[in-house]
Amino acid sequence: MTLIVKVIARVVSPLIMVFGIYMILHGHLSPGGGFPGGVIIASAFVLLTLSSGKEVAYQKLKESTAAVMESVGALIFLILAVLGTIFGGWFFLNFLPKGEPLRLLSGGFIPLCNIGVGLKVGGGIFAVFLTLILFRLSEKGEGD
Amino acid sequence: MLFFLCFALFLIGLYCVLIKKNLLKIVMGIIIMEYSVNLFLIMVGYKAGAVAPIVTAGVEKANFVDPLPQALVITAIVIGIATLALMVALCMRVYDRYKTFDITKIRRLRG
Amino acid sequence: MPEIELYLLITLMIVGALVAVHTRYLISAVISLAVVGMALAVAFLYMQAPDIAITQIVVEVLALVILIIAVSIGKEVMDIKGKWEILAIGVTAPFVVIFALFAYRATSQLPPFGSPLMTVSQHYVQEGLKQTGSANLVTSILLDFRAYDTLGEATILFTAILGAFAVLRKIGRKGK
Amino acid sequence: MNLVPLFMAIPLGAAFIVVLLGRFKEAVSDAVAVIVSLILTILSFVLIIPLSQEGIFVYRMGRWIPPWGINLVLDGLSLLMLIIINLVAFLAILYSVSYMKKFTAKSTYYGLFLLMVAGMNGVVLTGDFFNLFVFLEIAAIASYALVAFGVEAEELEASFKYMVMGSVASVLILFSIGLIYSLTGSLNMAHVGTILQGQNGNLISFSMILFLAGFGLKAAIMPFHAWLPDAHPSAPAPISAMLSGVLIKALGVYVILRIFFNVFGMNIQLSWIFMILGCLSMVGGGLLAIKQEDFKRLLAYSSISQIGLIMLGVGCGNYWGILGALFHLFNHASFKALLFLNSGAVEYSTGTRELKKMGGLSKAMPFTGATSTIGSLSISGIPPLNGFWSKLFIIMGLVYAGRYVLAVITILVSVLTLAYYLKVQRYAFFGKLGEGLEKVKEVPPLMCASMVALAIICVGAGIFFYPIMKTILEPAVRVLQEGVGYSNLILGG
Repeated sequence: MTLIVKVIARVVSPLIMVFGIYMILHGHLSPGGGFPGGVIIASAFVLLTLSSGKEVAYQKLKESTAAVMESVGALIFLILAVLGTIFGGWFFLNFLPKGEPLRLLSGGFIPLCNIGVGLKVGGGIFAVFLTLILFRLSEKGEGD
Repeated sequence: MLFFLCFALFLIGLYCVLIKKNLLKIVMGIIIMEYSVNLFLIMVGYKAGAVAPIVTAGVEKANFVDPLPQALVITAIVIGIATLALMVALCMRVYDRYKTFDITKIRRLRG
Repeated sequence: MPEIELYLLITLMIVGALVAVHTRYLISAVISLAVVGMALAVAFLYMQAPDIAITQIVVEVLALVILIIAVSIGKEVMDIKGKWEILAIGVTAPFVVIFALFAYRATSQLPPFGSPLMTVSQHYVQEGLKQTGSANLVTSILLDFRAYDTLGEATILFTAILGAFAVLRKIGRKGK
Repeated sequence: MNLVPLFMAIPLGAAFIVVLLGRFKEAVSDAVAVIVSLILTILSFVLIIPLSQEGIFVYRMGRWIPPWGINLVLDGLSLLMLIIINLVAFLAILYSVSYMKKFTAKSTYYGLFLLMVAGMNGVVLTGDFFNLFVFLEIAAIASYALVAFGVEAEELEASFKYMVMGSVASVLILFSIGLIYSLTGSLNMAHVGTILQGQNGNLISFSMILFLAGFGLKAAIMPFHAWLPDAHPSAPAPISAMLSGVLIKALGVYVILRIFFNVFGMNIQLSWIFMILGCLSMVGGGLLAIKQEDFKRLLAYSSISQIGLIMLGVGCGNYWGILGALFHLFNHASFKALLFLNSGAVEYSTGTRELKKMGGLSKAMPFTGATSTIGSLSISGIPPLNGFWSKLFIIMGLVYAGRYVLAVITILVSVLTLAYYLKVQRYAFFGKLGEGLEKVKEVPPLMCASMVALAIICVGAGIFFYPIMKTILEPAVRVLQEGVGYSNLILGG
């Protein structure tokens, strides 16, 4: 890629990431939420990877980091589900106080769930992307 | 009639899956089918003259479209991209082994 | 009345899909597919579904990137013309036509466009904010009323990633 | 009864743990997988007694009352499926501990395996259409990846074929769910059942056709069977056992039973469709199986034939037919898993799947030989073994329903089954030792143990069929015979 693309990608990707985080945190108030926010964060990394080349990106952010991000997200989600069982006796019970509507801190555990889902989706999609882009063809095929 | 157009999109995808000989074209056919189903679900939930199902300050009891299909479609979209990723991984791996995307040349299994 | 726009958008999608199916270059097929996806996102926006529109756009971009990776890995840029394509069309066409006729009769019995039943959703619309505290009702359904679905969906993503890892391993069996 | 969500939570959590920890040491992932599947098996047996007292149990996820939230339903039919799934999964995992040493990335394998089990448990427990779709996709995606686990050329191709068919089936199912939603405005199965009672029309029959096509593809009933003979033989042997023994039943047959009996309600046309499709797959699968030379392909075609038998039994709709079909569901899981594990053991020791290249293996591999004889006799319906009873019940059901021709066809297909399993026995296990097989040894003890356990289940279920019938099968039959009354039980309770 040319220098212009590289520089612009490097400038823009933090902004994209901030937008993704905003979307995750405000998921219960405005359009958005964990899924699109997570995918937006992943796409910021994808932009970096595509602009600065496979090798550079691979040195900066390994698949294992993305995989850890994903596992943490999944664990947040599962732990919230299990905490519902512990505090209220039902799986996935929204056990936190609901708060005042239309504020950032409202909706019980929904913002926390959004964070979990966001991490999970972001990490997961970026991990898939990395495995696909790092795949190299072998020299000769085994077919005919 | 709108519903039927949506179904026509579905049939185009099905046709692509059944006819085409290229692995990637088959994948695209499946993607088209998924699009049509997502469109159908949202159409089912649309209510004429209603607004998006987000409560804003001041407007307490507004006329909302059906929020349930929207929640389903978000899930369906993410399932779609997960399937796509695995399918593309399989395609690349098949290409790695056979050096072709042509299913008429990839015929090791009989029957 | 958003119906005229919707007709136009769906027509655009059908045209895009037909181009994607029939074009000879794989890369142009991918681009036409992206046209379909973007038109779909706009259609979602017209039908008052901003959450879905955002998700569709970002997922569409990623799907495009993934498909382009797949196309660029191969040296074949052209679609394959099968010898038996006409025969295959001959076999499938009647089946598809019968299916379409049946679908037409069935879809004419659906509730008319723009007036959903909302048997269950009425409850979400009226009580959703009070019971979950989330102003975005889609989020309240996704993460509270039907949070179990979301767990399953996150698991699907995990499964697909694990599957992609497994499929893309260099060596499958030891000692080969 | 707060144990119900554990059937999904435990394998899901274990899958995450296995994948994270398995990188460091393989033995950890072995241990976690075996222990988790053992716990699940014990749990599913523990639930028999409380369920027989309560009859049905509804668990409300997140304390939302049924039509608004998702509910899990545990009744006789779900419990029967849970027992089948977790028992076979436990034995297959036990077998994999030794068998999968030939493959790389064992922890990924266990992760996918546990996810597949979680998906199937979710499908049989859920009471909600969309949730069913989500868990069905988990199980299906895990199985696509597992079929291609060896990453050899034909495995990848089979997996791709399977995946295309499976995705088309999933899209058809989702479309049908959309139609149902637009018609009723609800996704809860029981609620939909009450709304749809007494209604009919093009739209309902269209969504029925879509469901039948979608789940028929998953179950590999005859016109939709094309993927199965490629996908099932290509997978590693324990996965073939899971796919043929459990997956096509949990994702295909079970869901067809649940939706058509408990939500739409059976009628005479539907039962004819079931019987015709069943008869077609039974005869077609049998005829295609007899000319196969590959051990695992033969077993795969035989699976199509046996699924057809189950559909035939369900289609005749009376007590004996349904009882026989459900018993055959259980029996087929046991002996088909056993036979696939046997084929895996033979492949493990000799390195071939061609029947013509084997011979005399019962001397070299006594456990494999003996258990495969039991499995073959059982699937062909030889008296004291379990296959005999279920086939007898199905034939009784057909005779009571007055379908004499179908009963005769079933008996003929039984003879055909005996013929091709005798072929397997003669080529592979009896006669002279094949060339180049002098150094063949018995497989490692854990593999033997799981094969012997399955053989014991085959014999035991044959001898003690009466207690099994009373404790496990009759509640399941009652669920199906209640038909659409299922809705009232859930929404009332």
